[in-house]
Amino acid sequence: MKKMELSLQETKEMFMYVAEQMIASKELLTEADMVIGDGDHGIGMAKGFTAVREKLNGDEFTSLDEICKTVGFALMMSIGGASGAIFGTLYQGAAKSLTGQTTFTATALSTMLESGLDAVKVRGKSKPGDKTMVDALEPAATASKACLSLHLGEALSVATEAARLGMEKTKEMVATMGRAKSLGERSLGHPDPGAISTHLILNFMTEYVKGV
Amino acid sequence: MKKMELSLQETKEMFMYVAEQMIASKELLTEADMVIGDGDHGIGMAKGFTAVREKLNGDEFTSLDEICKTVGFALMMSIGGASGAIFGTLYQGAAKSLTGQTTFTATALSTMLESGLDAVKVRGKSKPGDKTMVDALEPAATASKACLSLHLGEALSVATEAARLGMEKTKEMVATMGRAKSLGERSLGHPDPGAISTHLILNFMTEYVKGV
Amino acid sequence: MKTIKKIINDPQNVVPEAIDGLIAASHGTLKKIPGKNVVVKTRPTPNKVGIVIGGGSGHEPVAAGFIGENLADGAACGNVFASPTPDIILETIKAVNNGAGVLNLVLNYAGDNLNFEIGSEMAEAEGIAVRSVQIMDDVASAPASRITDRRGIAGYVFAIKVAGAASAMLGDFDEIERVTIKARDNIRSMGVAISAGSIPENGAPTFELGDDEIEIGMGIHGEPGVARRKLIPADQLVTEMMAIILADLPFQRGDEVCLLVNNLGATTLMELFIVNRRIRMILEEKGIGVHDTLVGNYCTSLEMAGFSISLMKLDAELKKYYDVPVTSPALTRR
Amino acid sequence: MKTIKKIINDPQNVVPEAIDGLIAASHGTLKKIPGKNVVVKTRPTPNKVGIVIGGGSGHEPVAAGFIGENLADGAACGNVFASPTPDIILETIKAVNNGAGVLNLVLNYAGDNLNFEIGSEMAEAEGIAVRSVQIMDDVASAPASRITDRRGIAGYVFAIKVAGAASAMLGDFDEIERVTIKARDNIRSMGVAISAGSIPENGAPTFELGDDEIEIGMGIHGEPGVARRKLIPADQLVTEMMAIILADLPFQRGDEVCLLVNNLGATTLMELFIVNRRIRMILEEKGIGVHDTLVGNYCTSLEMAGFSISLMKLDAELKKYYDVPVTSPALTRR
Ligand SMILES: Nc1ncnc2c1ncn2[C@@H]1O[C@H](COP(=O)(O)OP(=O)(O)O)[C@@H](O)[C@H]1O
Ligand SMILES: Nc1ncnc2c1ncn2[C@@H]1O[C@H](COP(=O)(O)OP(=O)(O)O)[C@@H](O)[C@H]1O
Ligand SMILES: [Mg+2]
Ligand SMILES: [Mg+2]
Ligand SMILES: [Mg+2]
Ligand SMILES: [Mg+2]
Repeated sequence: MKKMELSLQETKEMFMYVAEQMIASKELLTEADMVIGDGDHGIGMAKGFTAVREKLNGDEFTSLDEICKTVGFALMMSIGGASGAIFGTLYQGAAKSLTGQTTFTATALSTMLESGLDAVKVRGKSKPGDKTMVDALEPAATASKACLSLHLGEALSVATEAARLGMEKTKEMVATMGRAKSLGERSLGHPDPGAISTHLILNFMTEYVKGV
Repeated sequence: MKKMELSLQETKEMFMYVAEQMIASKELLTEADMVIGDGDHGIGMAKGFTAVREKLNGDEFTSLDEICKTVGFALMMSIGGASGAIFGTLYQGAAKSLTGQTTFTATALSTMLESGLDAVKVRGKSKPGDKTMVDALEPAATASKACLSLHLGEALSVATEAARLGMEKTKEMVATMGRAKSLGERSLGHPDPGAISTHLILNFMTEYVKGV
Repeated sequence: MKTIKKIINDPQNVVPEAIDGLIAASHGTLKKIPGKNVVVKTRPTPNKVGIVIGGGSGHEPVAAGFIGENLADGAACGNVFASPTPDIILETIKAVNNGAGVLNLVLNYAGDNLNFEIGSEMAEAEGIAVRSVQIMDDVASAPASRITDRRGIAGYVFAIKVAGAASAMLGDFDEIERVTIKARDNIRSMGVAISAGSIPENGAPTFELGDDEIEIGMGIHGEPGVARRKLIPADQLVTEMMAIILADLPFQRGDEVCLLVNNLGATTLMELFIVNRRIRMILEEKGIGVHDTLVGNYCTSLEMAGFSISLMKLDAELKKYYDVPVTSPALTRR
Repeated sequence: MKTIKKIINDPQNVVPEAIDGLIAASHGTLKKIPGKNVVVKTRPTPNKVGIVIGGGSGHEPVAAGFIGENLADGAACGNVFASPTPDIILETIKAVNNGAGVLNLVLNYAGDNLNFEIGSEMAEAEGIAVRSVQIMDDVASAPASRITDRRGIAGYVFAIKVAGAASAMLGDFDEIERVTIKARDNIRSMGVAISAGSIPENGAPTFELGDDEIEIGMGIHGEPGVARRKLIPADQLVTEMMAIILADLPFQRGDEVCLLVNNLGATTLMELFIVNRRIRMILEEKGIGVHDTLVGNYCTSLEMAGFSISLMKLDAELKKYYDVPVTSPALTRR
């Protein structure tokens, strides 16, 4: 089923779907963070997206930026740890450039990823190659810019695949940011948990849009 | 080989032999105390008889009571725990009634067990049936009184067997003294560690005398 | 048998080495009697009845950690879980005696009783006035009808605090003994364990518990308690323990108590606070006031995981002594 | 995966319940901001720069246990091993601000830094002057050339003690910040672990170690250190750790230090004293004096077995602030 765009209501439903699926990914993310971090990334994301689900459910929205702000605020004020601040910042940054928009298109996706990425880089002082979620987010943002004329589902597919490749590449990186950095060389061979989450989020967005 | 009695030097050697064998029984006693006590009886006896060996080795003796006093003091000042006080008291009590004696006979054995038992009962406020070493010591002392005319080796055999039977009987008792008492019913079916030691000491004395 | 790892040198030397480390951490306030596992104050108080504490090691900071201002004057330290020998007790009594006599606070175990008795007799033979008070606060170890069979556990800390203050403020030995016995008679405790510690010289756990089991009434040497059960939520566990403790004295509406939530070793402070939360809910409900609370490692059982609850019922006199400020390695309280 | 037993209720509620228990044990000196995991003094000091501490829970008594007289004014408490969220930090800053501004002492982790930064920005937007000092004492976590990458561990306690006293005695925010940074820059720490703790919400150990292995340089969340090795005797282990710590600042002959031998959780006090004994032998040999020693549970990692050593080099100024008497649930010192 091909859809050019999502309505506000559908966008909200998409984030609800992402939230459900991220909560269900708790174990997978916990295990990834066990290997090269402190093992709490799964708990954190599950907690964060439980809050997202709650907040989205309880509210009516009149624009995309409101939805993004709500998602970002829910993540930021519920997770704690690096990922709360980083993923919260991602959506709050995205919100800034979507003010007043009411349909979620390939262009909106690109805007969202771009300005989310910028905000994350400022807040996290992180750059590509640091073995963080930025290594999945930046390729996704870049790829999305080439997809402005595609259907939203196609654009999401491309961005998701770019995020996956970026996430896979983090296996070859040595962590320099976050708790995994004290692992140094030992983090080699394992993907960054936040990068996995970034890919998963895009993947679940794609699943929702393709399934609509 | 039948021997009526031991010389002072042989008596000292007998206690040296007992000390060696008790040290070698550490594991067995530890395990017995694990089941119904706090698991330190083996450590304690090994420590005590190591001290006995050292003290006996370093000294010359002119009477049985000196040897007994030395053994008792070494046990008392090295073990700690109930058994240090109790087994120390056993030999110190024995010493009191052997003053000036220079040969270890069946009569001396009986005197030793009797007055050792008395001292232990006073110090420990324990009576037969409390599931302590008294339940092995008292039958041995009683039996030894009937053996005054026997060879020392024979008298020791009888006393050892009486101690063994007494020790076996402690399996059917519920502890009322010492740390095992808080076990209450749970101590049923297991012999008292101090009773095992009492039997072992007599058994090793017998082995030495029979082997001379 | 799995050997439990320890950060030690020769397992035979853990006690004297630990004492050296405690002395070093005391910055001149405590000293060791050379060659003996005896710890005493560097600057004793003249003409004061000396308070001697002690027992087996492995319960750190009990005993030597409680030597200090308005607390104990000396500690006789045995090997791990083994009472000190009479010669160590004698040395402690002699070192602590300043002419006014010595009061021993003894945990009520066969070994401690016997060795303190012998050591005290030896001291008396040297002309020192010696008395002993047995601590028997563990309600799980025997019924109230056989109270003198009960074990001494973490409530010891309250007895030390009262006896230390009484000995500092009162001249009369009879009075000091009376107040100490009154404190002792008003303390009730109970412990539970979910995993064992191990004696360094043995290396093996002192007992085995199933992956989902808890021992209710566990003693501080791993002695079994009243029941072995499946682990239950903290609130339910505390409710059951408090029912037993409160009924025993009994503690009653309008009473005021001091409360100790004691770590048996490896339990997290987080868990102890969760336990304390529930204790306070129960005491509130029963109309029992809490004058002071101690939460932490006071009388441990090596690295056993578990905790004990101790309550001391106060009257005006006990409160006066309890409230005297103290300074020591293990307890500083203003 | 073997689940580690805990004495808790709902694993989701451990932090608020533990805070309730701490507050109850504080007998009116601490209070909680309703609905938030924020602990503050009941009676704040007017016109004083507020000291905010905090971070993930599971390190009890860090952080909230160090709120008290001449120590911290408030603590922002995250979930276990997770930094507090910006709203919690904001609430803490607001509660602690008495008009003179707030100094945050932040353990140097990505999560804590980010969340404290966001929370502080939110407070600044409300007109409160906020500054932060990052604690980065763990020499095992990065080379000296990347000192700002280092983790904060138990040396935090020394920083809190100095900052608390400085904020009580000095009026000028710049000066308080300068003294705190000076303390921070003079602290070096390192830890080792022989077994793991477990996060209540997970139930599983945070890492696995062989039956005879030790992790040298282990962080307080189970982050790997510099090497995993076979367990060695305590004296040898301490010698190796001290060589790394002393070389780092470097500490030199004639220096005077404060010393913290910190329990990571399940290690016996006996072992810590054995460790302290060896530390003092080494410092004596090197001609480094020890002004004060803390031994015990100060900054734990749930029920991890292991310990850390922290040294703070003193000058006359730091000593003055360190020596200010303090009272708090976790540390009372005269
Ligand atoms: N400075 C940063 N910039 C971007 N992402 C970061 C940064 N620090 C951490 N992250 C991301 O956060 C993830 C860790 O999240 P999580 O485990 O939930 O938090 P914590 O590290 O506090 O335990 C990392 O895998 C990484 O992708
Ligand atoms: N009052 C007593 N009278 C006689 N024997 C006793 C008494 N108390 C303890 N014992 C003996 O001591 C033994 C325990 O010794 P041990 O394990 O070395 O000491 P502890 O009980 O202090 O750990 C018991 O098995 C018992 O035989
Ligand atoms: Mg993590
Ligand atoms: Mg025993
Ligand atoms: Mg014992
Ligand atoms: Mg974390």
